[in-house]
Amino acid sequence: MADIIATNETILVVGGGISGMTAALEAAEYGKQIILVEKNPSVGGRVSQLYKYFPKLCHPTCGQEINQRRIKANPNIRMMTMTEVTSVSGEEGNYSVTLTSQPRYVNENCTACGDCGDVVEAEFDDDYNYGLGKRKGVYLPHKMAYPQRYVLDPQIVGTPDATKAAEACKYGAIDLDMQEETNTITVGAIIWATGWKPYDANKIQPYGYDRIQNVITSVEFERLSDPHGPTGGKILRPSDGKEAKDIAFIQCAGSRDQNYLKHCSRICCMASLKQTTYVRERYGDEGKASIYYIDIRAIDRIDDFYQKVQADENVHFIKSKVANIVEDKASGNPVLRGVDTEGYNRYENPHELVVLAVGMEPSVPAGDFPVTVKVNEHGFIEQDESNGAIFAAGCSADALDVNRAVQSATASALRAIQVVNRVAGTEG
Amino acid sequence: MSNLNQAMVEKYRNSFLQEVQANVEEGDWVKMCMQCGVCAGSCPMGPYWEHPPQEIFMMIRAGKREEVLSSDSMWMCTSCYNCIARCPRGLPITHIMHGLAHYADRLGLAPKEQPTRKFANKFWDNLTKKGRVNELKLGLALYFMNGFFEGIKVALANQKLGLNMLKAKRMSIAEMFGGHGVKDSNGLHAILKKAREIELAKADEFKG
Amino acid sequence: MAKKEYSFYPGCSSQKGASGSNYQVSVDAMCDVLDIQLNDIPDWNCCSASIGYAGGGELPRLALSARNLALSEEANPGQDVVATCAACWLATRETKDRLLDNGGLMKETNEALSAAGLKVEANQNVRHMVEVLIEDFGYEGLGQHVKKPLEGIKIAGYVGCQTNRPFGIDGESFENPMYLDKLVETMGAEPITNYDKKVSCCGGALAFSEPEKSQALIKDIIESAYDSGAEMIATPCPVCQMNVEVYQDQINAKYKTKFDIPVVYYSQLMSVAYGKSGKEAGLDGQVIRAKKLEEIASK
Amino acid sequence: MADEIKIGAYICQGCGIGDRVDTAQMAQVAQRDAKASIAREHEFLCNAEGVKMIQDDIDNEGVNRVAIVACSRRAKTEAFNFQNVAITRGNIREGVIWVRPDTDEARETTQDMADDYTRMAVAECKYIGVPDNSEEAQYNRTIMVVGGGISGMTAATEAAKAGYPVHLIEKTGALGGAAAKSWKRIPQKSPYRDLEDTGVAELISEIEASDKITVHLNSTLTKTSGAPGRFSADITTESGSTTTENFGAIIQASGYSEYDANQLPELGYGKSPNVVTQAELDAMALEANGGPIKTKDGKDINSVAFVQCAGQRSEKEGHLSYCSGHCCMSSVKQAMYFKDQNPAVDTNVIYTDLRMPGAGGEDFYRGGQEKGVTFTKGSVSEVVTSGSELEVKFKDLILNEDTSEKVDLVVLATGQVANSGLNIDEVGQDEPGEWQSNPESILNLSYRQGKDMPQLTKGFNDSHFICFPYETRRTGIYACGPVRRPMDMQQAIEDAAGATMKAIQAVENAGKGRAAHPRAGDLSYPIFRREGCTQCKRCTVECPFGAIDEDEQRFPQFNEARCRRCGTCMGACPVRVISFENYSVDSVGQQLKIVDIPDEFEEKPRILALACENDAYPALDMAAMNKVEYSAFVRIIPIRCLGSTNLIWITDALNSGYDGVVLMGCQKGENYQCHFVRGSEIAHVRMSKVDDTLQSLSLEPERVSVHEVAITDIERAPQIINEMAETIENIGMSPFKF
Repeated sequence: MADIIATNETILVVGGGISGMTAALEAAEYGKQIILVEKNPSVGGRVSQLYKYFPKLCHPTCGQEINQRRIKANPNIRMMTMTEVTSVSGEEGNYSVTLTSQPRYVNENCTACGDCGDVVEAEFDDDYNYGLGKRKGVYLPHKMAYPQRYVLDPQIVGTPDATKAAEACKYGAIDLDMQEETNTITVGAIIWATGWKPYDANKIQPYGYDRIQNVITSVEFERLSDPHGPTGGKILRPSDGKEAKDIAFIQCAGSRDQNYLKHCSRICCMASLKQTTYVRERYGDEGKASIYYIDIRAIDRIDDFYQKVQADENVHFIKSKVANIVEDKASGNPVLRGVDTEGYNRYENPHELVVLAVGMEPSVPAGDFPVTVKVNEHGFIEQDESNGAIFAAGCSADALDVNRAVQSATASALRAIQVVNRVAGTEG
Repeated sequence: MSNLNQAMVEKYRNSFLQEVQANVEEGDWVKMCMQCGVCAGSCPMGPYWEHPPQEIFMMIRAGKREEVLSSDSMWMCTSCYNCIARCPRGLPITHIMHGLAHYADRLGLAPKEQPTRKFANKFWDNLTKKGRVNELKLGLALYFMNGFFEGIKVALANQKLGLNMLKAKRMSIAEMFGGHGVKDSNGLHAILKKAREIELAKADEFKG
Repeated sequence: MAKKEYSFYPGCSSQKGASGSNYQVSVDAMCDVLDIQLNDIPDWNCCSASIGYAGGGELPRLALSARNLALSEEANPGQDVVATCAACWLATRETKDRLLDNGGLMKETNEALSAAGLKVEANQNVRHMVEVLIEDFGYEGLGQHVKKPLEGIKIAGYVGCQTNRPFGIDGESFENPMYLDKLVETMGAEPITNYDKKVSCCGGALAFSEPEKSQALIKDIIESAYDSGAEMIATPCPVCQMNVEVYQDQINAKYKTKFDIPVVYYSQLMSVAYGKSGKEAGLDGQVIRAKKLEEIASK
Repeated sequence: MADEIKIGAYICQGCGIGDRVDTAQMAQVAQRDAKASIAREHEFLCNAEGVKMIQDDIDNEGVNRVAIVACSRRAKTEAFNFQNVAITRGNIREGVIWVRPDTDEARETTQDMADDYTRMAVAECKYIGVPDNSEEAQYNRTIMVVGGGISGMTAATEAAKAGYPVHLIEKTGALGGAAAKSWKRIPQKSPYRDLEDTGVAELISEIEASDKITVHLNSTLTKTSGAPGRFSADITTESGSTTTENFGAIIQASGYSEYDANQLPELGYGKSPNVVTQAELDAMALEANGGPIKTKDGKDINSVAFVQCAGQRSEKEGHLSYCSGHCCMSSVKQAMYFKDQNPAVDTNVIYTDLRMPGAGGEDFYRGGQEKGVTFTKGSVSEVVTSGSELEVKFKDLILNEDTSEKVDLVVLATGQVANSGLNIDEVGQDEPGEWQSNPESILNLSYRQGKDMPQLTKGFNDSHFICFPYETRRTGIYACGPVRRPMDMQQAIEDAAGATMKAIQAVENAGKGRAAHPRAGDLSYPIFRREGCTQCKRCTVECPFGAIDEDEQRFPQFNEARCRRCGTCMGACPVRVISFENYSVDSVGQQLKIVDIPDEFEEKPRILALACENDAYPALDMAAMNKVEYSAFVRIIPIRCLGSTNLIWITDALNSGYDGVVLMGCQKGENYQCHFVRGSEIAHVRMSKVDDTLQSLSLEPERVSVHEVAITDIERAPQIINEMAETIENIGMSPFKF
């Protein structure tokens, strides 16, 4: 790896999801030197796993393409994938940060021709598809993956597969001797944009995610609905591979609940409303969706999306936190039990598939944060003097939708620039 | 209307919520409900509730005092704790239901013929007499709680059950005469008397 | 392993000639094998279970359990309080917790107790016997004493409510606790793991006041056990045991079913597996005989 | 272009290209047909050695145009990154071998494809140069902030903190806006339970203390002209005195106006002084200054009902169809005004959906409940105002009954109405020479397309893009706060910081003549041959960013710093006098002309595909990665935006014997996906006129088709090409072969 040039006028961006990419790009296009680190083999984060965005129902890939091109065109950004921050010390305007990079076993010679992938046999759960599909032991995470460079799964290192892959590559791109690398750099400010993870649905015991096959999560549903996902966009239920046309969406699955996540994750209502349109898109009048909710939070001007979905007679709204789900052994249908609190109507509703709108759990290293940073009880980084020049962007700051996350990232870029401008003495 | 009830009505005029907060076990939690209904859906006796817990909480806020206190819904609670386990706001619903039932009973508003109300009271009387439950007497008392003839019917219906239990030595005629009990029953009664006094005094001094 | 001592709260149903007396018999047999010494809380009183609420207000009910705790602290200091009855355990543990997190209640309770010259600190752990078995011995430890594995018996572990909620056994979930299944397996029998009425309510005390409603619940519990292939039900709670066992005739009469499934305590399974006689295991206390257990016991 | 053009063509044999096509022939074609000075093959062009080979030619052979004939222009950009030379890419991997079967019968047509793409890459090279930034570029660090509310004040202080001078223009006599009229604000820090001071005082003193911020009170903008880096604004005070200041960028934080509650008589507004809006209650709270809040006639308040969504989220005439986002939180805040002062006051919030999102929201909701604020899910039908007592009639949605409650005060949660000035779709710009300031306008832009920012929806100056909330259709002018989107104070503060980021970025880029997103960094700009212009005004009208004005003689003025380099003006120009250094009518036209058109007896039709580089072209790349096959007869040229398509390309193609033309752009219309907003839309309109051309050539209309293609149309994009191939099979070859 070429030397990393960084000074206390450099800005470190931790996390290459839409927030991190945005923060890095805005600051770089302003003219600052940026180091962008991402722990996965490619940038893009959660949004690259979404089929569509609400409320426009446009494709995240579209914005990804633009952002990738902005990065390609910008010499100010040094991007490091498979890299994590392992320590931070120092203070505002002068931090010393240790970066640890995992071996990719594929060097810059890779042309992404795919010859290596063709020859290896070992397959693993495809985490890009939340384990709903398989991928090879040497792989490109997905079609839009950037950098467009293959990754060799450490699990095949030392197996014949690895040697086969190396032999298949005409360009000497596979380097099985790659080692973990650590670099210590100096930066003036840090933008923390490590995003979020879906709340572990196994913990929501009454909904039986761990026991009932046809109970899945909202993030899994995105992959199922995506024409480029593991099922080619067919909404097939796990138990029997049948098409699911009557689908229930359960809101606040892990959110607004002191037993799980205390906070409201903000995006889930809109996400489920959006997902009802997937059902209708695929099945037309045969597609039926039911949303079980406490409050529908379609906030500000996007409320009209809620109004549109409400007008759809195939989408039903039940004001109820579902009590529990049992499986109808014969049909494999999950049966939802609870009470519609609008006028007290008890229900026991079978559906072909249940989608849990799982909550947003911040990926901020709670408790063991590298330096003193104010992390609130929900695990989000709060703006605070004591944070020095460490600024949260996107879902490290709060449960945000993409639009607000990008906004937050843009703001954090400014705050970082204010610091390094002060360091550079260019604040005029 | 019982004097206590009269007093309470005057004291809390229009705020039933405050009355509940002051006088009902764990009543202070009622305001924290967010009407998700998970309790209503989780109750094994659900179908028999005229007003499920979450609705009762709403009725309390809406000031429906008579309807709530004279309802037999709370008496449906089997103390299975499903509601407590699932409530996203951590309301001790089981206890609130018990508390409401107890309060309604104390005010004399609970439905007279509610079987669980009767049984629960018998149970309490039975256990407090000697400090331990006398299952036989409790059982018989239970059969006859709806009057003599009704009682004979129930008793006959349960005759086989009784015999089974006797056979299995899990019911003893000895219980009829004396039976189990704590030695220091005076102490026990003193404790209960004192506890009751403190509780009433507390309810009294609460300024709504 | 050294003898383990606990401050024991037997509870009303365990008394001689009471509905759970056979439970107590089997517990004694089990403890004998495991070298557990149960020191009764002297002059313990009823916990008023959960049904005592109508007559007793909050404080009087807390005072009842507080009295037991006070007596235990006096007589068996430093020992964990152990109950075999779910209701006793729950009422006592709840009292302890509420006293500890509410200074006001603690004060008032002690004020009441002082009427009998007692004082409570609520400083002892309050545990269910099952917790003791799992946490202090562990499945492996419990397995070591098995002399007669309960081979070939399909058993549905009916956990019920109050040993499960709101506290439950550490590390187990409310919706699908596995400990009874693991115990059954440890004793060499075959657990019915997909038994989906595992934690459903049997109606508890309402079995007396609302028989129809409760028996409807009990019916489902037994039916689901049959459907999933069980030939016996095991439970950790005397109320569950009694409700599920003794009403089968009445349910059969009402629903035209042919239920005749024995309902036993985990402690009875263990006693038999540990080589105790049917009598020592309290099998003679069954209203519906647990023949398969008797056979093994008499081998 | 000082020195003469020297083109080097470099043909890669890697990734199977060498095995599938005859690269020697391609090299020959590059030199013989396309006149490349140098043509070299390499078995692995993107590795260090291959790159060095090219760099050596640049350094030693004077090569100043490089045609890389290898993989897609989207691949290996890090490797093929040469300074100060024009680079084009011939796409043989994704564009040819990955979409063609490896069979004998396919070999010839595959080779044809490769040869053509080689010719095209070299031809393009000939017509593009390395852009140099415009002389027009100016650097002015000063930021103008319009609006002195919380958003504007934040923007001003944030810009100052970054080192930029600021002029803050406020219409009224004092800073603070709506925030200054509030008693407290919704908590912004955990535990999100207790109310916080508005922070207005701190901001004002920070502004007063700053030597970088100049405040203009009682002032409005009477004229704003120029472009990023060289904006000029007339700032006029109430008294009429005007000063002119120059700016690099503008932040519009003109805020919101309260919805007019007089339109809600059914809710008792105007009928009783004790029915107030949230804003009015905050005024009452300010007056009470921490003491008990009294009714306007000085009576105690023992009970308050908060009516949510008053005149909002409703299609009723005169109501706001949207949700204003902050009102649920604000009502809880205001209920706390009472509860914190006297817990005995009953405060009930009547809502349909309680919207208190995020980490803070749910905590604040719980906090309200802990303080005794009650919540009723219900819809209010009427507020009866008989005598002093108010009766709120509503349907309790939980208890499912029509009911009512009597209260001393009713607070209506009415919505935010954006202060976005004129709607330029309705109010056109004055004709040049007749321009006049309009008091209704916020910015009074002298722009040809109108005086204010275009509105997205419901009067808000928001961006239409999810990924790009600060995308603006007026380069260098950024909206923030409630004028962009309904929001509360915390969001407004965050939003202001974001807008400030964009503003200082615009300043820096304008100074260097660099384009803003999405072609960030592009130094090219529209070059205009004045003598050829017919003053048809199409460019001024069609520019999606209102960049082009007209001078006194009605010639277009391009205002390069406002330009986004989409080329829509270039596509619009009937006389083709507009071009970019690195993109022109020729740079595309010469590519399609150099394609070898076999005579009709060879049975090898030719299809021209113009594909938007933002979505359609990547979609075709991904199709190639999936090895989706499509017709060997197509020749695909990536274009900046469908909007840049000049009709001449179509005419030339048809004239030179192409059998069909396929155009692929982004989704148009209300839910547009076009990154240049209206480029695709405009192109579709333009192409509707192509039928005349076809008729004049007496060609079938099916020979030209226009499509909206999303980047995810990985199967569909190739299908569109194949469909055109079938169409040609059905209707036959073009008669225009030579």
